[in-house]
Amino acid sequence: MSSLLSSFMSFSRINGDSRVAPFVVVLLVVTALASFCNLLMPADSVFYVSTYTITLLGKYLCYAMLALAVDVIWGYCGILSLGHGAFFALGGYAMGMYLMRQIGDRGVYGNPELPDFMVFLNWSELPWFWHGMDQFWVAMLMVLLVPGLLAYVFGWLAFRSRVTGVYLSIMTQALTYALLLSFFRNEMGFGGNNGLTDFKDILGFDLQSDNTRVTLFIVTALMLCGLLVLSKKIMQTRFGKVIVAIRDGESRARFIGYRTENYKVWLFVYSAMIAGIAGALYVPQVGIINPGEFSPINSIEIVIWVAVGGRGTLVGAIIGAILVNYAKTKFTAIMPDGWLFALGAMFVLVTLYLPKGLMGLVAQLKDQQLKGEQHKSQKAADNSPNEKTEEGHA
Amino acid sequence: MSLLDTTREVMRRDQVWPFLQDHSQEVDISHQVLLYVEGLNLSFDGFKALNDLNLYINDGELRCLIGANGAGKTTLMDVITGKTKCDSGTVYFGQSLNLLEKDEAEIAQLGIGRKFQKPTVFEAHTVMDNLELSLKSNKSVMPTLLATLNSAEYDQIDHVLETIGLKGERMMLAGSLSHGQKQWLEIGMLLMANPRLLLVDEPVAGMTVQEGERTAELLTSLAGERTVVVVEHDMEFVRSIARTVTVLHQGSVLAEGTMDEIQNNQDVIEVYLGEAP
Amino acid sequence: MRYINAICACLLGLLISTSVLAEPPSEAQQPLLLELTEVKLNKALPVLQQLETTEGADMLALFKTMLNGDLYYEKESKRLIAALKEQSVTRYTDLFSGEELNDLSKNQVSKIKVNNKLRGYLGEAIARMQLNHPDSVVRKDAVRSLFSDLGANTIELIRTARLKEQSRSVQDVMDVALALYRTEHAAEATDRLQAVKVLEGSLEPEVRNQLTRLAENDPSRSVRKAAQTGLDKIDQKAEMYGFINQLFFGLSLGSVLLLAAIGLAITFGVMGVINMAHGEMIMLGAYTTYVVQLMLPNMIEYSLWIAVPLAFMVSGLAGILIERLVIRHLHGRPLETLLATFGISLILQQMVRTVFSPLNRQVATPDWMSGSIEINPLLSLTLNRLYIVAFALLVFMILLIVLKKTSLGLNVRAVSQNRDMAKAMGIRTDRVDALTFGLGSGIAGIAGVALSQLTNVGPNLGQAYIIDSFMVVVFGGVGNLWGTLVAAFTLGVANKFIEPVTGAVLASILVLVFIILFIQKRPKGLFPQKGRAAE
Amino acid sequence: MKIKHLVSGIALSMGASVLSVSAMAADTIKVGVLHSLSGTMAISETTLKDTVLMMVEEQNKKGGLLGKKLEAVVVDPASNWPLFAEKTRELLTKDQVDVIFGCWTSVSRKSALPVLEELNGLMFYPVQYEGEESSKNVFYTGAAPNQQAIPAVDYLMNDLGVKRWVLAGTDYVYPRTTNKILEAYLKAKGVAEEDIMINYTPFGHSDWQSIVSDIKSFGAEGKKTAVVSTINGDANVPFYKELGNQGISAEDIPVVAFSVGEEELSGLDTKPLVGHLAAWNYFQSVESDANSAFISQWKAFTGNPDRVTNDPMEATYIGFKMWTQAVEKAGTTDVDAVEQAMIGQETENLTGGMAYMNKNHHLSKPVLIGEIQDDGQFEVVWETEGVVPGDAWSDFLPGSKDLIADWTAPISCGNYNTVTKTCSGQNY
Repeated sequence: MSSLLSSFMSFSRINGDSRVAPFVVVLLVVTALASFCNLLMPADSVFYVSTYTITLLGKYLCYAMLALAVDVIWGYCGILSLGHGAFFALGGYAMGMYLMRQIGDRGVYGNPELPDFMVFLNWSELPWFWHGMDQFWVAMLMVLLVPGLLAYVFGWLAFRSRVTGVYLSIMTQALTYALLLSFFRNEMGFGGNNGLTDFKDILGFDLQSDNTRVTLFIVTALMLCGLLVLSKKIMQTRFGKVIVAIRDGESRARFIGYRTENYKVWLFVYSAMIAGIAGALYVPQVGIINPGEFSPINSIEIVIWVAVGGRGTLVGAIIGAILVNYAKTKFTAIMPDGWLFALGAMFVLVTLYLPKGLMGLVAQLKDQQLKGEQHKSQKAADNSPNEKTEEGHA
Repeated sequence: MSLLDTTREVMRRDQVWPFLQDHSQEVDISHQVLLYVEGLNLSFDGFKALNDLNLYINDGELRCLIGANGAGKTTLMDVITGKTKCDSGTVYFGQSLNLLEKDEAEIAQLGIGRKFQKPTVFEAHTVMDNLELSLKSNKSVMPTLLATLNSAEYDQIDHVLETIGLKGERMMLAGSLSHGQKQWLEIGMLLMANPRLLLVDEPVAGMTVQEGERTAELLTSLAGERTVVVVEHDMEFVRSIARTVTVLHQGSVLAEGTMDEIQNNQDVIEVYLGEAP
Repeated sequence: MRYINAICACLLGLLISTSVLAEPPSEAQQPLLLELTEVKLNKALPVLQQLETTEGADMLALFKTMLNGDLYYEKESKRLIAALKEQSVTRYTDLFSGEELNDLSKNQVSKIKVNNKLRGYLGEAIARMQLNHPDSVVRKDAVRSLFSDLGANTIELIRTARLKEQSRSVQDVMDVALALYRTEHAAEATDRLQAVKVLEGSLEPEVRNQLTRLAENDPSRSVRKAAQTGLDKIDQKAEMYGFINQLFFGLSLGSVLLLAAIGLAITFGVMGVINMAHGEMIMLGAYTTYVVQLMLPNMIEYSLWIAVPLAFMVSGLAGILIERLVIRHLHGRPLETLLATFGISLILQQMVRTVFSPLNRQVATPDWMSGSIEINPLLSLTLNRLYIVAFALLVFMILLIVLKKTSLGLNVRAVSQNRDMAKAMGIRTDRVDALTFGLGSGIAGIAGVALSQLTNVGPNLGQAYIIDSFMVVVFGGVGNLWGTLVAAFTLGVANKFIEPVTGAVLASILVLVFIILFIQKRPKGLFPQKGRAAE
Repeated sequence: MKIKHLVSGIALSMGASVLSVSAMAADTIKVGVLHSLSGTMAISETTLKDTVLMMVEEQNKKGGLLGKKLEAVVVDPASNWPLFAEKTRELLTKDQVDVIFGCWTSVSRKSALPVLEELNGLMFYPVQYEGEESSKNVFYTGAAPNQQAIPAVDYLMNDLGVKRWVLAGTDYVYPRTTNKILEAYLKAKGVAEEDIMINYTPFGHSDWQSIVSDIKSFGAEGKKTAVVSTINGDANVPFYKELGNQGISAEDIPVVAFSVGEEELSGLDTKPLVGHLAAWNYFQSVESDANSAFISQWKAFTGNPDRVTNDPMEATYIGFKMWTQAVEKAGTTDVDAVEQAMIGQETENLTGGMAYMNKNHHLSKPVLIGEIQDDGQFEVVWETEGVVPGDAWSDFLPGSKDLIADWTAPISCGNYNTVTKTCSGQNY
């Protein structure tokens, strides 16, 4: 682990990034501590961390990963996707199918082949798309491929025909809505409204045991760090610069010879895959995946996590996701009906007063101290608008 | 045709298979003419923006386009650079390359650079990055992902920074440059791609007199090795750089010639200079 | 029997006047009437049958009252009472003397229960009694409602009635009834053949069923053939009317979409604001209707007309408020208006939940809007749908006129085409924005009034329509009202023609996918705005 | 509880060094309430939350249980299915509740189930559902299909002489299963394939024109037709409205619904519904002392004279009563002891007669068919003689006809295959 840390540190030194490295360190330390306290502390010790907390943290990290996915596409490329819940859910379903097959003949009907919901809707044999899902690697492949492919097809269609801005957002929303409806259908063979649940074990490890849960939690944390660093690195390549260029002046980017649609498509695919991974890690930890995850509302909520944390700053997205969900957990416990008010207010206030989110706020506070020159420049950087209308010429 | 014949046909060695022919997009300027624009028509519901417009730009010349607002100057540039599709007509780059069937990116990679009326630079990027992005390089996704600046490219960037006089600001965010500086940066971005043909739209708009003069120098110095087409309202500026001037009016060419000829051209005086102070 | 509702409806008026029996019940009837008050629900049928047959007073009023569930009896005196419910108060009158019994209170009387069996029987009994009703329409319906079971005695009644029947149309249905009976019971093949000939051309479902039966298993070949030809004719007609029906369904669905989307077409299309709270504007309108009915319980019939302007104002003001407080500050950042307005929609939903409980609210349908007009037995158009189609088109027209003819419209179009120029020409763009947004929201409110007649009035009402609305606007082409119109009806009709094939779920999915693909093909929708302004 | 929230707050913000104050020795008996208080299901579930609170209050008035006071612990799963699992874990580990009353939808139950079995909790599930389940840790006090659907069909068949059947439902597991069972049942009764029409619609379907007109023409073919509706929640209002408008009255084509109760009716204009049917184990209109007492208690508790009662409330009531009895019998709140003590418990139905807890964790209850009246109440038109034992595994589904549930020794298995004599798929 320490070697891992140092490598991150060194990496961060190389490209002089201030935020990512410390964040990664904190995250990993917390993870290590939490797992340690859960496994090695006696249940009655003051330092004991309940498995409940572990799964909760695990869930947050999955959401954080999802937020990361949205930030990559929205914060850096200005593509506001209101359908990322779909990719998340698809990844989740792929994992869910694997876990379902793992149950084998331990289902209530003791049918070695078919999951329970198929038995009592008396299906005779496994639908084709369920075959092979009992192989872990196949499932993992699907976790990446299915969201990736969907993203590619959708993106290829949309970006090539230059569907942009609002239209794109609405289309992504329509996409996830259509998926929602179709996954509700029982004929689809994904358990309809009930979705997939009652999982037993993963790779032979019992999902109920603390060890497995902690391991999942750690894996999630590492995966998150990995993806965070990777995304950061990508954004520092020339590719990343082109992406930002597209955000700020797409037609300009075209006029200096970049096939912007290709760039967008691949970024979209990358982001969709991250979402898929997040979903796949989410399912075994919460123990159920069902069409609810496709609902457009969820997808919009993701966006607000990012907005709160500060778009275009990967770390911000993660922090936003964790904070908002933490708030949600607390809030719904204290005053259930209050939550929607709070969430709604958050939407409005953040968009009105924190266009750059918490990270932006921090940055601005930093500026206060700095001198005029940098101050001005920072300002300019701040108001580089994401939906800047393409330079018209009328 | 039987399968055998087909195979024979394919195997004939006196001709190369299509996929073997090299598609290098070399601009063929054997007739000294770089850009052919013929019979161009374009109308936005009713309003004829371009009306049977014909225009020939020789290789290496510096051409000024003038004309009242709505004369079709910018629209013409849009069509050439592939931003707008025209209703009818042909646009050829050199002898062989039909621009109408290409999109912005391709056209740009052919070596046609464009500068907009409003200076458009990537405000969130540093001056340096702006130039790096405009480098003439393989601009498809994968290579870009792996691309790094080699020393030669560094030198080129430095050189361009020199010419546009932004050496000091190389690490500044483009967004924080002054209007004039942005204009310059944009020109710099064009230069980075060392294009065959530059389409420059109102370069001196919002520049101080000195800046304007420097721009004029730059453009004239560019002409020769590159071909430059300038759209400008500022007659002073036009006079200072112009060799040949083309007057557009209501979407078609009204007159063409040296500045003096133009100034003595009756119709021009009516429709254009007539209005000018 | 399917027409009983209709009968009740048209009789409700008569009932009040004729709720007094002609003469007091005879000796034979008295004990039966008494028994009626004591007998258990499932034993009541024979009593009623006897009542119908025994000599004495005409029991029409009694049956009608009972059918409407207004028949009560006073607990001690056991005398029968007709209750007349007017929205809030219930008036009791003695069924026989007709005297007002205002001193009676709820707990002194108890209801004489009816269940479906009894309702069914009562309906027929009433129909039988109505064969000689002065109004020919009633007579006709009476006969038709008897089709479903033609017993010997019923046929007798009809036959006698037929003799003195004057009205042509009534005669026809009576003939059909008699013919139906003959095809069933006539011994002679020729006789049945005649009957079949009579039946031809009638579209009554009973006729169709009878013909099918004949065509399959009538002893006589000729009869079978005749029946078959008759059937074919009917089926042809049925096919055509089926198509018309589906078209109508499509149009009415389209009109709903139009209503839901048209407000958006303004806020989104003209102002370029993504108003995610649009659905909640609709919801506000619906709740306004609810409140209106709550305030004026005695004016349900007019409540909608009162609600329409009110809803327009409520939602309109809400819209203006939102514009002033939030959207104004997000100018030229459409995606952020999307987020902010989504937040607003959450707040509005929760507000409604806290103000009027999360439960759905009950919005009554005025009588003039319920039921359906029957063009023929195969084709009947439901009234509420008809009204809503008309209403949607009306709203659309008014909106067009507002945008085309009024100065506001002029300003709106000016601002939407070139904001800066408009500003330069001294148009107060901010004011125009507010008004435009108000207008759009107001229209949404009106839509809410209409929707309250079709679906739940609850906190989720808005959510159900927001995505569809966006689809319609985008599909139709932003900033183009006609586009919205065409899009709405296209989607509506398409949906309704796919549905029978694929089922409702798949239908909506297919439509969505279609739109997604279509937008890839034509990013600017069916009728894009051309020209430089659009770019 | 507060403290722990705050604590885990610190945990999250400054890392996971949680001072998890393990719940102190219980001087109260904790009753978990797991019903959505926000989101789409709040409409139905808040009522049940209040019911439990009311029962707890009453029990405490009586001096609590085993000499201890009852303490209700309410959490909000917010109609979000994964949250049900999370909150169940919270209740069982953090709050260490002794019993949970909760869940409405099947999916929420399925989501909570693994956690219950992992941590050996005890839950009472008060809503009618599709059956095909029996867990050691759950008691099902709502109706199984054979306690609602099948009697309803019998009634229509025998009393109304229905010959053609429309099975209309929302497309999710409860209607699917119920309709599968009914289809099998009807065919067993000799109903022909072409006399059964099955139709599924999405959640909250609002445009019923074509479907209703299909039903209309389906019903116009001479034979008496009825609709068996498993349409869920919001979709009902437009459905009935459309029926009314297309002139289909209850006399022509009666609709018997399994998800429309007093609560739902209170939200819509009952004019077009009068005469249509619903099958439940309880109606508010049933006259019995227990019921009238319950109703008045409820109205007092909610402080709203217009509040109605419904079947899931009775199920909660029965479940709670039985639990208290079982705890007293067992003399402890230990789950295993109580689970065994539950079996064979008897308690009074609100509709008169006794409810009996069977070995398969399902109740024996009477089944009532009611006709909707114009005042939003039901008029009982038919009821089973005696009680019907809830059937965990339907005999009409090929998958489950050999399965039984029996939680007493020697079998003590939720899905025991009587043919292979095996017990498959247990989580422990």
